Amino acid sequence: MNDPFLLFDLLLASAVIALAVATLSVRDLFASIVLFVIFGLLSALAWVRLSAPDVALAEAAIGTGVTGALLLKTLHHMRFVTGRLGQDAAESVTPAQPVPAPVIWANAALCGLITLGLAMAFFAAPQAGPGFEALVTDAMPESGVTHPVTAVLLNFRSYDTLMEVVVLLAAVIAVWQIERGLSEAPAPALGEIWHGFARLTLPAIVVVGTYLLWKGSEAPGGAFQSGAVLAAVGLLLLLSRNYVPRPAHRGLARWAFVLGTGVFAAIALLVAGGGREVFEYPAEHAYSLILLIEGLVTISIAVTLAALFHGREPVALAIEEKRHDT
Amino acid sequence: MTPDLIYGATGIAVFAIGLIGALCAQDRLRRVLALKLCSVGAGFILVVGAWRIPPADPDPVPHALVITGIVVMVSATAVALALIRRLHTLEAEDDD
Amino acid sequence: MMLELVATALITLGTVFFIAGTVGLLRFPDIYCRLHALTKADGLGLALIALGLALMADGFGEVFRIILIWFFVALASATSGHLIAAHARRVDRERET
Amino acid sequence: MTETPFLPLIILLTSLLAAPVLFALPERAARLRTGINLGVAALKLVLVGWLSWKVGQGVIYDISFEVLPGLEFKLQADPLAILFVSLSALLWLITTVYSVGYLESGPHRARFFGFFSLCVSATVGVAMAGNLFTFLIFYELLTLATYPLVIHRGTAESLRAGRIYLIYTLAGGLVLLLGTLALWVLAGTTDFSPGGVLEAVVAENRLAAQMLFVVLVGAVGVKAALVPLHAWLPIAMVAPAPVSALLHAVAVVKAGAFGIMRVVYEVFGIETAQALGMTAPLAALAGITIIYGSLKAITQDDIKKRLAYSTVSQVSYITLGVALASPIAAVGALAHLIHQGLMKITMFMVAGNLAEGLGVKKVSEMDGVGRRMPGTMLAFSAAALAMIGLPPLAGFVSKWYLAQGGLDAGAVWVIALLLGSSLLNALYFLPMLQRAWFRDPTDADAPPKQRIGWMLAAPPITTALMVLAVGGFANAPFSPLEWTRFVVAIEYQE
Amino acid sequence: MTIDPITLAVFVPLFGAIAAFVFPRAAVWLGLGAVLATCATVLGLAREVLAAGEVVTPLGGWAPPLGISLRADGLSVAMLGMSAIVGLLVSFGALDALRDLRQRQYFWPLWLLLLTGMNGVYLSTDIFNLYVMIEVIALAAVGLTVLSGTKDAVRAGLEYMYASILGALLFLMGVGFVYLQLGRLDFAGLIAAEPSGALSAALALMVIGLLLKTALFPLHFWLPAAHANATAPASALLSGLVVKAALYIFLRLTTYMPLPDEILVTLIGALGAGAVLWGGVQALRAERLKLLVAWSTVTQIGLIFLAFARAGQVGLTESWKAAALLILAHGVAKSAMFLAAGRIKDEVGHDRIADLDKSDIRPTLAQFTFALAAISLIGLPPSLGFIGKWSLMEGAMAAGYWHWVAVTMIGTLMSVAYFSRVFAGFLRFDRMRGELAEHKGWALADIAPLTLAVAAISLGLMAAPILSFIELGYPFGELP
Repeated sequence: MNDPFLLFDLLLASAVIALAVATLSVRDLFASIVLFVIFGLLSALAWVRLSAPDVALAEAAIGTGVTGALLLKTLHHMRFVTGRLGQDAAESVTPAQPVPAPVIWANAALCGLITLGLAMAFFAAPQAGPGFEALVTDAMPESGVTHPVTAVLLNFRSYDTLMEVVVLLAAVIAVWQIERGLSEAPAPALGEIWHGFARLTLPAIVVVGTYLLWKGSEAPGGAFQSGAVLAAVGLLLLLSRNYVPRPAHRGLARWAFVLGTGVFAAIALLVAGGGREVFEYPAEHAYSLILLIEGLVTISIAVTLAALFHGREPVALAIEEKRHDT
Repeated sequence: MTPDLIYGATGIAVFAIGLIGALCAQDRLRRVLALKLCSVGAGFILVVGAWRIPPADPDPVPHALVITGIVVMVSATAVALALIRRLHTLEAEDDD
Repeated sequence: MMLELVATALITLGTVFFIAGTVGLLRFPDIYCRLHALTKADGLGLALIALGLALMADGFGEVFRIILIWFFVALASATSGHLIAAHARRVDRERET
Repeated sequence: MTETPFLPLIILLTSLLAAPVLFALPERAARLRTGINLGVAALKLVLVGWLSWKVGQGVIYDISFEVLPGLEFKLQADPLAILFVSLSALLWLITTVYSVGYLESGPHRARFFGFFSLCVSATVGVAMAGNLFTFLIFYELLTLATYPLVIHRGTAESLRAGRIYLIYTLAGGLVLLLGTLALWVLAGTTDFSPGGVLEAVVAENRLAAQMLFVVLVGAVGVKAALVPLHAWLPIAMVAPAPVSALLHAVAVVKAGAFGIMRVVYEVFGIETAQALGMTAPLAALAGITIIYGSLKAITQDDIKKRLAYSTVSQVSYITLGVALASPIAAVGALAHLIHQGLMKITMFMVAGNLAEGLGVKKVSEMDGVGRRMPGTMLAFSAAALAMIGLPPLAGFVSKWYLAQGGLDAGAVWVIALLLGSSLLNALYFLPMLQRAWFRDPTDADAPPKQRIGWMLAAPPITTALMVLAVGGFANAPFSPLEWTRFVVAIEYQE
Repeated sequence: MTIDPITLAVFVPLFGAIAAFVFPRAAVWLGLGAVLATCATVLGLAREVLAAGEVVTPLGGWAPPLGISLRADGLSVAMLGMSAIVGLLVSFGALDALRDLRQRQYFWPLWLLLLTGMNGVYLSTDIFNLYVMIEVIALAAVGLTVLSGTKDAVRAGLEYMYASILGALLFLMGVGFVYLQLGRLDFAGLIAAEPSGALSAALALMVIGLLLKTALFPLHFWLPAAHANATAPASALLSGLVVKAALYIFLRLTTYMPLPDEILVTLIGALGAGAVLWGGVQALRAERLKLLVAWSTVTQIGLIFLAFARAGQVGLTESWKAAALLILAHGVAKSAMFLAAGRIKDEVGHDRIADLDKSDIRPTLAQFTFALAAISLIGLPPSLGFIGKWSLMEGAMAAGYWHWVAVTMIGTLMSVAYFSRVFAGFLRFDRMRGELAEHKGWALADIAPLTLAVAAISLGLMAAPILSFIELGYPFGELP
């Protein structure tokens, strides 16, 4: 096939692989993270090429954007903690026992074998074979939405999606649990320009997020992408210290975390009965129910992702200050 | 040659690179990155599987699955990173 | 036809600027020079590409969106350039003391 | 004909349910504990009496339920079981009295009596197991229940002994598990039935059957202290006296010997075992154990060690009687199960009394103890003489039947063995009697270390009287010997 | 509104978790209530399964392969029941063991999310759904692992997290290959599938991922530290229940996609043997009580895989029943043992095995409980562990695979050896520095582990009904 895009595909694929190697092999962790972010964006681009714009959006926003922010925050924290001890902050911050070279080679050989096996299996597998598309097409009219991915996420396989939100909930509970009483690395002073930028972009991000959510029922977008974009608002607020979490906000935060999951699950149960199964939305209300669920889930996702970025649970300032002193 | 084969191979390669990293990386943070690479590799395979020869629309179900996978992975990453931060602090306090 | 030619020319020019910026990023000696090359060249490259694309757009809506993209990307790159420079300066000062 | 099919279960449960209660009682509640102990022991004895009566009349008790498909937990009260159950129920009561006296002020009494109770339950279970699977369950329970008793003192020495005990018996148990499994896989059943269940297997795969015999007898042989699997027994004598009495006379060693009976008579069947050519080597092994144990006993100065080696020797009489494959020898073997129990428990209780009352723990310290503790030493003397085989005492009766059985089976060497063994018995018991009665106490004026209460003094005397009785009235109805003949008639399918 | 117990089994703990998280002050009571309600739900489901053999609910009314359906059969209800009942008792144990208020507040939501995930696994019929469920389990489990907040716990938790993520991603990659080959992800699709290269690759990926999650030697490296350093109730849940979820998926997968080669079955058996021996050696060397117990988990997992391999490919159906018995036995006994070990540590103040006998405080009932649990883990009659080992060795013997019998026996002897180290510490009294302290030897908190331990022992006598229950709905592949 002489698809002119094939060259582009090959270039992109090589770039993705090269970036993956580079991410793991550069010495400086910061560079590593930056390379990873580029890697993620290029992967998203590749997925656009494979006609998966929803996935690309999600990967760019969550898999790369939020993850990158989390990684940078962690790196900052580690350097702060190590730097406080008067060590050279620029060096690798984790005390590492060197892995013996034979082990590395053995692992590499193992992975090589696995790769070979997987590649063989992959090329032997049926290509572009039939999947769910016929089933999805048949079921679309009853789904309540017109965008197939959204229909899958919030109707056909809404159980998976509920559990996915549960994973997020578990993550935020676990993070709060893990970071009990952990002191925070002071955020860098970002200056006036940053604040101006934040002020200017915040409303725009909110609009974009809402638009994505709204659009999700008929076009690429939806709760997760929108949640990630809205989470960016939280990130900006947190970074610019426009919003500082207080202990008093804990209760509200808890409610916000569980809002999406709770309502999603409750609706799933409430629609059951009268011959309908759990999760079986009555066709006439399907659209509004899905929109309601998506809206609330978006809020939860946004708040949860922002909370994951912030890390520790807001605690009383007195304790915090005491910890800083010691 | 079609894009799905190219990107399928890419996915497998990325997965393998991540796997090596996850097994060999010395740095805690880098191991998280390696695992993240694995997840992108797996995402590639599913997206490639969903791809259909152009006039046809791709299968939406794997797309939904990958989105789920991405969200799950960010959750796991967040927890792993929180653990790293905590552990690092504990070790630093210990050295004091 | 004419429009298309102009658009292609603009996009190509934009790409050239981008490449130049990237070469600068890779070749220049210190962080400030690199930033200089990157922000300047990329800002221009972006504008040219956006303009080219806008010429080829289907309707006003799309043009509007391209303008928005240009606006926000330019804003973000300017801000981040500033932040990086500020950070670099701070680190340099710390190193001197 | 079944009347109260649950009677065996009730007998089992009396002591099994008493155990948790005893565990839970606070240390201080000594009176209550003693009451429960004695009450349950007496109740059990009564129930066992009732059971024997019923079984004597031909009632069959058999209760079972499935544990795995086809594999049953099964209790049955056949005459052979009754023999062992009666022995343990009777001696349990006596040992309980003795233990109460012995441990009056010691620590951890709740734990001790709890495990004591469990131990007796396990023995009863071993006796009434209706198949090898059930036997295995109680056999292991016996190990677990006796371990804490062996290490009751909690010293380094007792823990070391306990570890050795545990290794030997659990390894034996594991081998028994292996054998049981193999039996199950080969024969499709583990039931005990006179005549055995392996005829078909033997015809098909003789070697497998022979190996199975070795494995099973080897496994129970650990507890029966067959040479070379006996090493744990002398070491385990660090246990408190009542525990030693229990180990040697009622529970552990006897469970092993009883297991050999079950395996030879009811898993293989005596004829099959003979046909496999396995009985003769077993008899030879028993003979070696008899002589070896006696020889070792002579060289021991520690009283309990000497008694322990004596047990090694004496218990093998039972094995010998089984292995000779003659009904008459079998009578001797079964009777010895009872007789040896009575004799050895007497001796261990006496040894305990000597240690408690006079601080005498070694043979060389026994000078003149007869005068200082006449009752106790009379009991000891009776048991020792019986052990040597002085007519008409208990030991004589069993040896007589064994010898006759030997002749019956055409194994003349058995006579020589028995004579030699009796001589050796005399060689290690008579010096003890001689020291006790005919030498002056080395420190005659020394006051007794501690007064021996009736709870310590009465039990050995009681059992000694029984030793006299079972010998003297051997042919009376319901004597052990009579019952033995009843059992042998069944096992030999006459 | 009538809702089947099968969906409630997932939703009840989920709502419990939400409630316990939102109302931290009432977390204990909400949590306990939710676990109790889950027990009731499982009971209801068990009744339905008893009546019908299997219960299937297509969620959302969409039948597989498009939708996801929940399915319960005897085996899954047995696993649900084990989780619910063990979980209930561990919850009671947690009332006392978690003294710190903050620990309490986080324990309940995490534990209930864990239960949600496990119940979801046991009812799932879709491999992607299984992936999401194991991630729910992983995150909640890691949260529980580091509940104590000590450095060792956090380090172990991080190691656990890496292993968990990697295992899940391998599984996800496998899901991808299944989709490539079949275009569907439900169990029915797997059953109907013809063997192919992509499916073999998928099976390999998923199996490796699951073995990593269930910690089969040599992929067990993360387990001992994680289980040894968690707080006692968390350890009990992790060791008793969590590793079983991955095992269960392995069971289902190998039933629906039989391992293509006898050699693979033998290989898995060999890994099991390695686990039994290596875990045994490590348990013999362990210096701390909880570490010893954690290594014993490694050996027990190995034993379960030995049971899987005991009769080769031919006997797989029957072998799985033996393995299932061992899974249940270990779940009950190990949770009892970890709770008891935690009690001992709490009372004595440390859990160094060598110094247990120096303590003048003897928590007798906890020690007794520990011993009872050990009896089941060693495999002494009449415990459920014994019945499991019996089945294992029976099958191996019948198939003539004596090497598996030998390994099992060696493993049993080793377990006697390492547990008797602990018993010696309990029962030795001549190394104490002073008099035995006035200590009543028991506490209300001992009741939960004791109940579990007694159950572990006495369930052995109920093995026949248990077996006939788990065979309901033909989970082991004999289609009606």
